[in-house]
Amino acid sequence: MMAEYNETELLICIAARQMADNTTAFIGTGIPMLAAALAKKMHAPNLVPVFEFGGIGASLEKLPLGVGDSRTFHKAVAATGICDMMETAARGFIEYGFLGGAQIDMYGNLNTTIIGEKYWPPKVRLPGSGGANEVGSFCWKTIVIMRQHDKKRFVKKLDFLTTPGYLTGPGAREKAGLPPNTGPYRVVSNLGLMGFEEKTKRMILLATNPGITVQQVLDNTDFAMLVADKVVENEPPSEEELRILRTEVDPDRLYI
Amino acid sequence: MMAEYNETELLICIAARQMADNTTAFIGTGIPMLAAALAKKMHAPNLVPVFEFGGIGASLEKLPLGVGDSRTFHKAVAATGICDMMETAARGFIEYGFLGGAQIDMYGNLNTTIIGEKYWPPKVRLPGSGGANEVGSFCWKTIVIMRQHDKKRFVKKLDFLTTPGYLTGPGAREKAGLPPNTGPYRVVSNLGLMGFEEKTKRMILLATNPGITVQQVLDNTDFAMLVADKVVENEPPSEEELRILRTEVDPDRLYI
Amino acid sequence: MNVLESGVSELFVKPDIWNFRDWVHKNKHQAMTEKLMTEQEAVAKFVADGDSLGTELYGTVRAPMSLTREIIRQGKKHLKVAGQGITEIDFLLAADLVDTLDITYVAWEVYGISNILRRAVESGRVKTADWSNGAMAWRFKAAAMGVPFIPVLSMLGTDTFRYSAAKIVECPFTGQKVCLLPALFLDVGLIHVHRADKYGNCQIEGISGFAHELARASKKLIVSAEEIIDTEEIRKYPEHTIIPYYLVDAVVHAPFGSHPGEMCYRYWRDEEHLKNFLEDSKDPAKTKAYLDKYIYGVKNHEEYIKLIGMDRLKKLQAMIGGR
Amino acid sequence: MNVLESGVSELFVKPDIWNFRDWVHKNKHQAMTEKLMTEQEAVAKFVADGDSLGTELYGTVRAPMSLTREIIRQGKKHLKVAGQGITEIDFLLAADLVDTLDITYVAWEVYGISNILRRAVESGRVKTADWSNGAMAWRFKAAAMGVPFIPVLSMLGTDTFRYSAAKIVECPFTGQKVCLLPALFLDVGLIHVHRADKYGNCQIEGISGFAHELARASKKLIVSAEEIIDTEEIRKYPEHTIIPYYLVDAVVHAPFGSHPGEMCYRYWRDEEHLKNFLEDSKDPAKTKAYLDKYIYGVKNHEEYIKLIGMDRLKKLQAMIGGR
Repeated sequence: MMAEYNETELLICIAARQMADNTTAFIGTGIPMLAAALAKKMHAPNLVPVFEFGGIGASLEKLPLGVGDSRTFHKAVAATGICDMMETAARGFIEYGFLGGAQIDMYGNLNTTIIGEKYWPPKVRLPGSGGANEVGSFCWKTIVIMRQHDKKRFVKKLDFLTTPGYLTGPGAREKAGLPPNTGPYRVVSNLGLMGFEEKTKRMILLATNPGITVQQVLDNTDFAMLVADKVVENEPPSEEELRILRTEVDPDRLYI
Repeated sequence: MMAEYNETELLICIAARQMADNTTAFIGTGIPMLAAALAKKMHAPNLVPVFEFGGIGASLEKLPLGVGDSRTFHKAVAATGICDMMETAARGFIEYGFLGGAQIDMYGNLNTTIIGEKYWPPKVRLPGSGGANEVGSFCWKTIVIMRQHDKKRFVKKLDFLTTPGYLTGPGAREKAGLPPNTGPYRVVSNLGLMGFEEKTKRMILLATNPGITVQQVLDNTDFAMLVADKVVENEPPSEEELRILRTEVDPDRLYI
Repeated sequence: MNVLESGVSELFVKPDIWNFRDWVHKNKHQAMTEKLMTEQEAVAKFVADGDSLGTELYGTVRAPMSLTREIIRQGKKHLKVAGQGITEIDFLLAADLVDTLDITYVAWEVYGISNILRRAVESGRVKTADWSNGAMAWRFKAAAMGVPFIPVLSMLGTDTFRYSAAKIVECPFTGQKVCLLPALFLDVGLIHVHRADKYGNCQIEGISGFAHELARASKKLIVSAEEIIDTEEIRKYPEHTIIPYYLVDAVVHAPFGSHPGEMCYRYWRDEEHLKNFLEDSKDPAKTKAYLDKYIYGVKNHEEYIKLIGMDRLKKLQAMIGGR
Repeated sequence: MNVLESGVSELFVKPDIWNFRDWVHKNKHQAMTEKLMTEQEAVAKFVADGDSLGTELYGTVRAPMSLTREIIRQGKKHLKVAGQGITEIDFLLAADLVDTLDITYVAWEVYGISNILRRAVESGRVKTADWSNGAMAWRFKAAAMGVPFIPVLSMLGTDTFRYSAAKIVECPFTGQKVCLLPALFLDVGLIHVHRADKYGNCQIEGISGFAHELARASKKLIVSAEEIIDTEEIRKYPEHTIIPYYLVDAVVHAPFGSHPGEMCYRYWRDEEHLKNFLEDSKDPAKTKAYLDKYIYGVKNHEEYIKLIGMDRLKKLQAMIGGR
């Protein structure tokens, strides 16, 4: 019998599965925290979470509420500061970076700054880059979480390019001065799992979520999404994943 | 009756007297350490010694043997690192800087790098700048200790300009990009006490040491030393100064 | 220096290191002097209308909230704020004291965007320039180094760069593109710490955020501390002093000074209070009512603490994790 | 970038951040792995002929002397040394293992200049480029930031600049002259600390010199520690970790690892030993005899400690000041 689960739980499980063991990961608020905690208890016990205000290698026994709160460095191996963390990523020590955005385009560029055509005063003012710009610039592989996959969010043109994906395509990051061999790696949405095609650096559908068709993903994407030769279906959360998520990772149901 | 004293003791006392109370001073090895310790016990109890490897406000109860040894931060108010110290000076927080040199010119520029005409391989290789270049660049007032006042050391032209004094004269520091209103303040030698003339920024004899004549100073200086309208004679070490120096500052006679 | 590209936003604070040095030399005490005072005294003495202002760490985490509330109480206006935060920036914006915002991130993390920020910026009342989080910290780092700019390899290729006031140049050593960030020298910095002595020597537990950098980037630095300790304690572990006395102009004893935010190893954040404020912040009238009650309606931090209630605060203490 | 003036010395190590990043990604462990090994293993595995090498702190103070002696024992040669120090640089120069020296200061402080340095450089055996002490630390800081250069306002107007490999440019924000220092990425860094766990998480007491910067500027980092502690200790005070495990390739347990230098709060420097060496160093034959006795003549640090004698070391322990 299949366990019941909600969309957030599915996103967390799929995000968690993207992280290999024995790696470092730059963790943002919310789903990335839960995904990292879940991954540590499943297949990646040696995953090292890194938080932008200085926490390195926290136990994540209790779920943080923010990227600077005391749980981000509880039983950590180091508690430093924001410059040290950003510079650690700049020197190539951080494998994964987790990001979210209000808008994403086919090259994985992200907008979290404004909605509308004018920078100032803007139609809608969003939070701003925060650490996202550094995460997207420096981590080897960025994983983007998009909770709502629709045409307003998977757009042809961003209102504002806050955080670099592959910019305008192959070679563009390097031309802009960003580190070679870095960039978006996966996009996890409520409809499916996307990657980036090697040659064109364009977003490509790799897997659909349970019950979602390829056509549904394409219909909800404003740009021309590439589709892998063989699109698989993501496994739903296993009972083990759900048990750990609900009883160990977020027993107070702060997020799920 | 006048107390007997040696030349080192005299230099220490005269150097100590140059430091005002309630100030910060960047302290180098040797005489500056003794001078700072003596000043703290005489007229400047609130003098704050700063050492280049991170010690701030040490008690100086025991005499350090080096600018990084544990006595430079014993009972200090902070123990940081070299970057923090140099940057503290760069931001204008340090009043006095103490320097020494193998050669000094009339603008107070110093050489501690090589002797001879060729940089490499040099005739004589000296230690190098160490922290002197930053001290001479950033502190508001630098005080130079020259143990041996002669024509080989007070020279017309340095073999190598390691640390900036007034460079080529008025306005030259500013033109080079160094902070305004900084530069050499005093030169303490075994023959006398020199300052720098306001307009020309040239070295000027202010006081002779006990038993030394103005002519002796001029005869032992290779460049044309200016002479103050009224050259005074430095007071010899007082009995109080000598007592503190010998029994409290350096009871093991490491330096004196 | 050959500039390849320049951000188009206004540079709200010029990176003038010579001015900073002269100011420091004329105004700061080089010797250890006693600086204990109340929030009222500190803000009255060291915050002026039109000042550039920065707060550390971050809204809900070790934030100088008692100082922020006092600034609002005294109505210090036309502030140029370095905007990295949540509660403290929301408060200042809600009180309409802010002219410009060097913004990197103002939002409630998992609880979403700031309604107060939206109203302030979308109405055109507050001017913005955008930066990354790293960029803001590095701008303070440049100031802390006493240099006019600092090179970084982020911001490149993005609108975050385009709407900043940074510049891109070619590295003279490698030829690569480098983003230069102007140093951000602040008129006033506010930092809340675990322990300070009366001279301003400070210790912080846990992560240090950007306290090291902001303390050194500020002309005037007001420190609030959970606990005032003896200088002998400071001298015993000098390596734990993150802020030496000479950086500091005022030391304010402010237990629970970060409330409603948390203070690691001391008290957990006041989730209910924060959520209520977040709810209130959706509506301008309710936002005003919140300020009236918790800021204008109390005379000082002591009264604020009474209003919140020690029972509640003790519960928050009990909720915080140990080591 | 419009360069106004360039230092004329050779840049011995190119500031290649992309190369550094790739090297780190291919060779360093991101997870916590055990790294405890002996000096022999660490040096054999992580130091190669021709490497650029830096040591911290400073000859007589918390210096990685047991590691330096092992490098000499294994005869690692053609080293490009970042020269800030005393004993450790003198040893490496005396053993003729150094090709180039980015020198800021090599001397015996109050005891005067280094005879070994004089012989090595005046003979033309060792090439030099000169820098200030701040400049060397900042070059490591630039590397630690992951950028190719860093701006500073010292070095200006001097021959120290002229015989460096730095450059002067005009600040694009203020128009002032600024000295740009190339980042110094090291192949190998050596640091001696008070405490480390088996993964390489390190704590240092007292001043930290340039440990933070050098640790982060090194591709390969060998740490020696007076004491190996449990990781639980590290996790209890994470703010005391100055070097996190991921920077570290080898952890060597080296009690008295800084001898004949001091280790604050542990043991005082061996003044007699240092003075004897300084006397020996005046004469090449005697210098060789010193190396023969104290380095080549012992198999490892354990034997060195035996040669020095525990009685003597205990006396040095008794001489060090407390807190």
